[in-house]
Amino acid sequence: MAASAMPGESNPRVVLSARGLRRDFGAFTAVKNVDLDVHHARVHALIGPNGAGKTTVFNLLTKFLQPTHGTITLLGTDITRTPPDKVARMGLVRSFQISAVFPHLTVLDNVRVALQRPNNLAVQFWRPMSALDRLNDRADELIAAVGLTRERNALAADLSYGRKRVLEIATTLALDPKVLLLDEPMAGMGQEDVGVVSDIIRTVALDRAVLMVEHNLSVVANICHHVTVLQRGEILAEGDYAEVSQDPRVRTAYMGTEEA
Amino acid sequence: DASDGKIKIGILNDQSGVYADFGGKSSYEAAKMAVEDFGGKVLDVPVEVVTADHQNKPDIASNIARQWYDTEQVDAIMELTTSSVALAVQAISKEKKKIDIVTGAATTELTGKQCSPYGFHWAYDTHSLAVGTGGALVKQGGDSWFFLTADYAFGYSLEENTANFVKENGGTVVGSVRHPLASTDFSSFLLQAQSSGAKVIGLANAGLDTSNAIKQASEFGIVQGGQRLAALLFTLAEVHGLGLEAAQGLTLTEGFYWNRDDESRAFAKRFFERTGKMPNMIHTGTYSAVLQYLKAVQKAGTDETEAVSKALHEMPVDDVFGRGGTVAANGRMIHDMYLLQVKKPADSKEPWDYFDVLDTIPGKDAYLDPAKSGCDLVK
Amino acid sequence: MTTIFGIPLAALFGQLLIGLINGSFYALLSLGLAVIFGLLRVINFAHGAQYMLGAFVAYLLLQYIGIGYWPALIVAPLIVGAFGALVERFLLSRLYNLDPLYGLLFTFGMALAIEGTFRYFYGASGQPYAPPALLTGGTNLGFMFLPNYRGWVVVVSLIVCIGTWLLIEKTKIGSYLRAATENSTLVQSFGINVPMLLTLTYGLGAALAAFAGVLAAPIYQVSPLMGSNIIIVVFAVVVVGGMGSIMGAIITGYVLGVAEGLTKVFYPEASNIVVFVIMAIVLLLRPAGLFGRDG
Amino acid sequence: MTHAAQPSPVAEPVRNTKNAATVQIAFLLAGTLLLVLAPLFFYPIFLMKILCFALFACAFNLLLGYTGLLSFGHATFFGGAAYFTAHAVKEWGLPVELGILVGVAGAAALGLIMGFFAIRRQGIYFAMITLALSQMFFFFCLQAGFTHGEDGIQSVPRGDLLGFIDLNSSTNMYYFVLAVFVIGMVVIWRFINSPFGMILKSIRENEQRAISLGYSVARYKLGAFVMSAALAGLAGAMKALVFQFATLTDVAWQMSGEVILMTLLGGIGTLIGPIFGAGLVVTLQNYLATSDFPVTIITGVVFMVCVLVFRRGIIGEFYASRLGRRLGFQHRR
Amino acid sequence: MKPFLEIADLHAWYGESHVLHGVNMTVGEGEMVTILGRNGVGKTTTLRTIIGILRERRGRIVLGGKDMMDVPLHRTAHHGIGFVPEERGIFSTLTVEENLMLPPVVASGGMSLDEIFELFPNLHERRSSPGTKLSGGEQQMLAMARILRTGVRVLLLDEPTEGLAPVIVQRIGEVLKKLKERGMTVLLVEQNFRFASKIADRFYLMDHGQIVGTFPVSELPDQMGMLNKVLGV
Ligand SMILES: Nc1ncnc2c1ncn2[C@@H]1O[C@H](COP(=O)(O)OP(=O)(O)OP(=O)(O)O)[C@@H](O)[C@H]1O
Ligand SMILES: Nc1ncnc2c1ncn2[C@@H]1O[C@H](COP(=O)(O)OP(=O)(O)OP(=O)(O)O)[C@@H](O)[C@H]1O
Ligand SMILES: [Mg+2]
Ligand SMILES: [Mg+2]
Repeated sequence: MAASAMPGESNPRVVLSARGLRRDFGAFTAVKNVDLDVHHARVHALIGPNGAGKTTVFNLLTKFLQPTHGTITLLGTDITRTPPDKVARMGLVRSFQISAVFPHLTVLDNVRVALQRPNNLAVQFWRPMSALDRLNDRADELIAAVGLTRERNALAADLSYGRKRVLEIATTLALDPKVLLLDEPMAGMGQEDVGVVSDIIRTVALDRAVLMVEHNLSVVANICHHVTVLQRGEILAEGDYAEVSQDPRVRTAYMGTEEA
Repeated sequence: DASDGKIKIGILNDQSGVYADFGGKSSYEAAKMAVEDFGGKVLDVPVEVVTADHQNKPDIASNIARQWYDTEQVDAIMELTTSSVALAVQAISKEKKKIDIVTGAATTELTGKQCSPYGFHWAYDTHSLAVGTGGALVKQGGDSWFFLTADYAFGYSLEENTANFVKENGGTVVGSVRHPLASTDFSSFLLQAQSSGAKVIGLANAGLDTSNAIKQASEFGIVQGGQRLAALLFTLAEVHGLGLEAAQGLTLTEGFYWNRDDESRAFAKRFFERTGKMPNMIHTGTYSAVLQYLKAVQKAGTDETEAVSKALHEMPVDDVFGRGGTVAANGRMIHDMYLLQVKKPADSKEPWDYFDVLDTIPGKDAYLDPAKSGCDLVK
Repeated sequence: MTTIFGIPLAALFGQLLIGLINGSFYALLSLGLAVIFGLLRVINFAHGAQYMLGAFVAYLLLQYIGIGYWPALIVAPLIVGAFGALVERFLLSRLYNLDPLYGLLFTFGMALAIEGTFRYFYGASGQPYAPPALLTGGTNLGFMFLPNYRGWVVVVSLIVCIGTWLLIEKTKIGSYLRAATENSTLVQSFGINVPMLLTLTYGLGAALAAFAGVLAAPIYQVSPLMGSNIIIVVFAVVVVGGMGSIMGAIITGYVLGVAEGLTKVFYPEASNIVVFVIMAIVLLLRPAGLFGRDG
Repeated sequence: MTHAAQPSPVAEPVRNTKNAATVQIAFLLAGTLLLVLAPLFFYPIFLMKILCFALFACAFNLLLGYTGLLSFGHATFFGGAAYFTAHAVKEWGLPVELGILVGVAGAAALGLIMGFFAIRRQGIYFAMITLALSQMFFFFCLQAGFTHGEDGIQSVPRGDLLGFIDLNSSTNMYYFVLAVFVIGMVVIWRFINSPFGMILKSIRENEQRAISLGYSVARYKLGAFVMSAALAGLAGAMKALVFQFATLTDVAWQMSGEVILMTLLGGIGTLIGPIFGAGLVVTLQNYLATSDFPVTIITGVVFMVCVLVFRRGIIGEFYASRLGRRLGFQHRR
Repeated sequence: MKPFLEIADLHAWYGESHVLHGVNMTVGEGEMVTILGRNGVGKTTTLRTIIGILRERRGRIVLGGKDMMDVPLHRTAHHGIGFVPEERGIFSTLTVEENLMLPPVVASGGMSLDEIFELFPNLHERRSSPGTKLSGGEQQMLAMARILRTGVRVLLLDEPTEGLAPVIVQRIGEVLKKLKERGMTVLLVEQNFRFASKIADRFYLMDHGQIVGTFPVSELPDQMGMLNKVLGV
């Protein structure tokens, strides 16, 4: 497989791409004819009205759902028929719209679970738990990066909603994914965390591709390089935020009169 | 004389499971009756009866058996319903040099390959049931058979034994169907049996399976249609549960029938007063086994196993159960069996008056020749 | 004579009919199980015991108060249903916010205790119960002799199955119940008395089992063991149908009854595992069961 | 960052790990000593039976307590291994060590097959599927020739261990069983406190998330299932040797129910709880056998009471009690 | 304005953890009040406690003069109070329409089905699909719509704009204003400050399970500095 692109490369590489993506649920078509290119070192936003098919596109890309038509390519490999765990191991990791942590594990363990796999510490049933201690430095780094150091030993269940989302991001980052798919990372988050997470995403994207669904338009305006607008399962507009937000179709379908 | 100042007999059987009606707690009463009838003492020491419920689990049974022998000075264990339990306990008794007398289990293995010099098989076995029902019924005109067989070793051996006697006596077997253990519905099998046109439908199964098959046979009008039902392992207790309405006309073999003669009636009456039911061959068999054991201790003048066992092998049996019985070298008690037929409700004169005795099968015909049993104690 | 695989066609019809009759029991029992599971998320291990209770209550009613089959068909399910409702109200309801496995374990214990009690007092070999005079005898259908009572069983169980299905899938009460399974507190916050509904549901499930029990009493020996013999097969039926799907449970009940009936002719040794074999195959192809929603 | 200055709503849990470790080691030593000396006071067969069931329950708990999968078919592995070992030792004349190995391997193979079907579903569905499959195995054992139907495989020779330790002596046999039991427990302990155990736990917590982190959830579950089956098989193989027979009782579904009762009674998800549960159930059964109480009723009622008021089990309740917490134990779940 | 919902010294617990430490607040009839606060301070818990889902509670809750502390959960709705939970609570085994029709009508004056479908056309389009097959935002609409049908007079809303497209957020804002005109009392928990500031009459500020301040919308400009510090808006 090709070596990962150097940061600062002038023409960013396409790392994840979809062609002619379609998904039917019975007679209802949730996604149709979607072409999408996600680039290295860029934050790419997927926006659109509720029910436009954003989450469905995510599910298709990560293979939690099988597309009815179309192909998906990750880092040059066709993954249209690959199971989801395999896709994750290839470097495409997602977060969920409804928060997903391991509630009865501590914050540290949440992150370590993610670190175990790339470090080949997952199947070893004959080694003591202390074998995991060598992951602690990296885990603490990640925990610090998202500002959860104080809660390091708390159970994830005891965290507030916003903190859980932050933890989820730390866990996702632990896999050192090449492509990160974030489904409404800011939803339900207090303003103070929105800033933090925006910063994290920006930093992360320096040497990764990020695709995110977000309804918080100020976030989209601030951190996304590229925006795709979806409506009724089809691409309505594409471009940078400034272009897209001026598009009258987008304004009626999605943004309303509200100013970002 | 008695080694520990006491003779202790253990009645180990199923008291809460499928075979609880077969023997159960009532057998414990039967054993106590035997002790009382003997006078409560032997060799001037008191006789005690203990009992336990093995829950049909061989491991519980063997645990109890070992504990009884090792720590509670039990001298002999009796009844032992269910073959797996009987075989397991007989092996332990052999190892510990103690006496066991099986009245509850049917397998001929007990006096065959797995026989023991101290093990006895008292009331009945699969062979005697087969001879009784299979052989005798052919003579009564039931010369073509169809078997409904429970699909496991016990069922096969009942069917095979019976079929042999049917053929030996000039009958034919026109077919058979194997049904899974614990089938609730037999109508499909009964229909197959019905259309076979056989004169006798042999039920080579046990317990609830047999009851359900009989009940459904009456529903489908099989007996009314002129066919005969023969249950290969069925006793008074189960007939009582089924009721005469459903069971009428059924043929079966037992080693005892309470309404046989005055002696048996007298015994049964006493038993009924204590337990609320009439005895079947298991209850009476256990009574007889205890009584004979005490007689043997008396005769040997000690409770030492070898001596008692020798006496048991030598002494003729003569009580309400085993009249004219003898004990063979493989431990098989050989006595007469009875071919019985369930009465019509109208013909039953009193409660528990259920059977007509069709035939008496002499012990020597009923039981397997010890020389052919495969037991290496028989020379 | 026309034959199929060596079996006369007429006999085959007979076997099909018998399969259908057995299927009626499976359908009735799995229906009650599916109702309880679908709405309370409780695997009712005591279902077999409640079926047995139905038959026993009918027997006891006849024995001690002289109440015969027809009234018993109503009275026994009412008694058992009321008993079920009490159990739900005071015991089972404490387990709802826990892992559903606790419901299964609780009812398992209850099944043991009920069965043990009856075995203790009535022994294992069972009690007689005669079919009602009106339905004794049978009809010669040409290809087989159909006992009238069996015909009645097929008809009445079909009616009850469909009635229950309509009640649950097509009425408002049904949608309350289905919603309450998912999030009982929220439904309560809408102003619906969910605890009461659940109590009634469990009562209904138990009553359905008891109804099947009364129907069975004249056919099968009324024995404490009759429930545990049939219940595991019924579980398999419900798994094949797709747990929680009520129509699925009914249809699968009949279909597997017939499948089992045919196996009894062609390969009788396998007749009591055929249901499990079908289950394994169905699970391989359709993990949620034939009619299951995923879950 | 601004939020760092804010007080966190979550207090750091107080843990006195050092104290806890000392206490636990003390308990462990005391327990081991007790087991070593036990045959002086108790009937060895009875003790061996408890050890076999304790290992069985712990193996079962490995699955239920640590992956959240309730199997209602574990009798298959326990009883199946008993048959395999009994057959191997009696009919093929294999030495005990190999006989046990045959039993364990057989149980693992059965586990692989049953797991393959059952793993696809969770919770109650899983329980029902395992129940149904084990019922199939029961009928297989009932009909297969080598099991001898109702009679069972009887008079299984114990032979010599390593060729020179005579296992017919119940003392030798006891220490052999004890050694196997301890090895089994160590394996279980290591298994759950390993990186693999950590993944199992996370799968139990949130399966979707574990998949999205790249774990093939089904394989991990299957791994745990086979492990549990193999250990249950080890217990069954030992039981066959202790009692010298293998019968249908051990493959019947009631046995699967019994092991659940033991685990529940002792404490689901506690390492040593099932040992106590097994001890209690076996003792109870033995006691009830000679009493007037009907066994099934008592068992059923114990089950109900346990689920209703005593859910954490003996050991779980102890851990959660004030004394237990003061001694530094923790109860999860 | 006379107080319609009065809460005094309200405490609540999740098991052993004490989450509300004496909440005091009043909401007048027809008033729209918003609770602001950082993540995890107890906003959701306050709503859950008022409606009675969380029953480990102590204090006083009076609704329209009636003491609600002893009213069982399934009776509260009949006193005219409705709740839209944060997690939406859409039922997967019910279709959209069944979800919508589920809560019994407790008083007249609720919206008709037509009105609702007009307001949320997505719902009309997907009316016969299972509830949880809707997108996140559609589910949020459904959760709101469902309560609007019942005719309750007090509405507790937990973050109703979470995950909604800006157009929909706007529409919900309009709906809420319309409801207010009809005399609906609303207690709103909201992270989207911009949205809340446009529709609320009054604000409560919450921290650590207590109310730490309140001010009417007219004082908003003066309070911005403080809010900025506490909430980072
Ligand atoms: N499994 C499914 N079965 C049937 N319909 C589905 C399924 N999943 C999604 N849909 C439908 O597909 C459409 C797109 O849903 P999706 O969740 O992708 O929307 P979304 O763009 O993420 O919206 P939101 O911003 O509200 O989260 C919706 O109308 C939804 O009802
Ligand atoms: N079910 C629960 N069990 C235990 N603690 C809980 C539970 N739900 C919430 N908590 C805790 O109670 C506190 C208050 O939570 P609550 O959900 O009310 O916060 P919130 O203000 O609504 O936060 P957010 O803005 O994130 O929704 C938090 O510390 C949270 O961790
Ligand atoms: Mg979405
Ligand atoms: Mg909240």
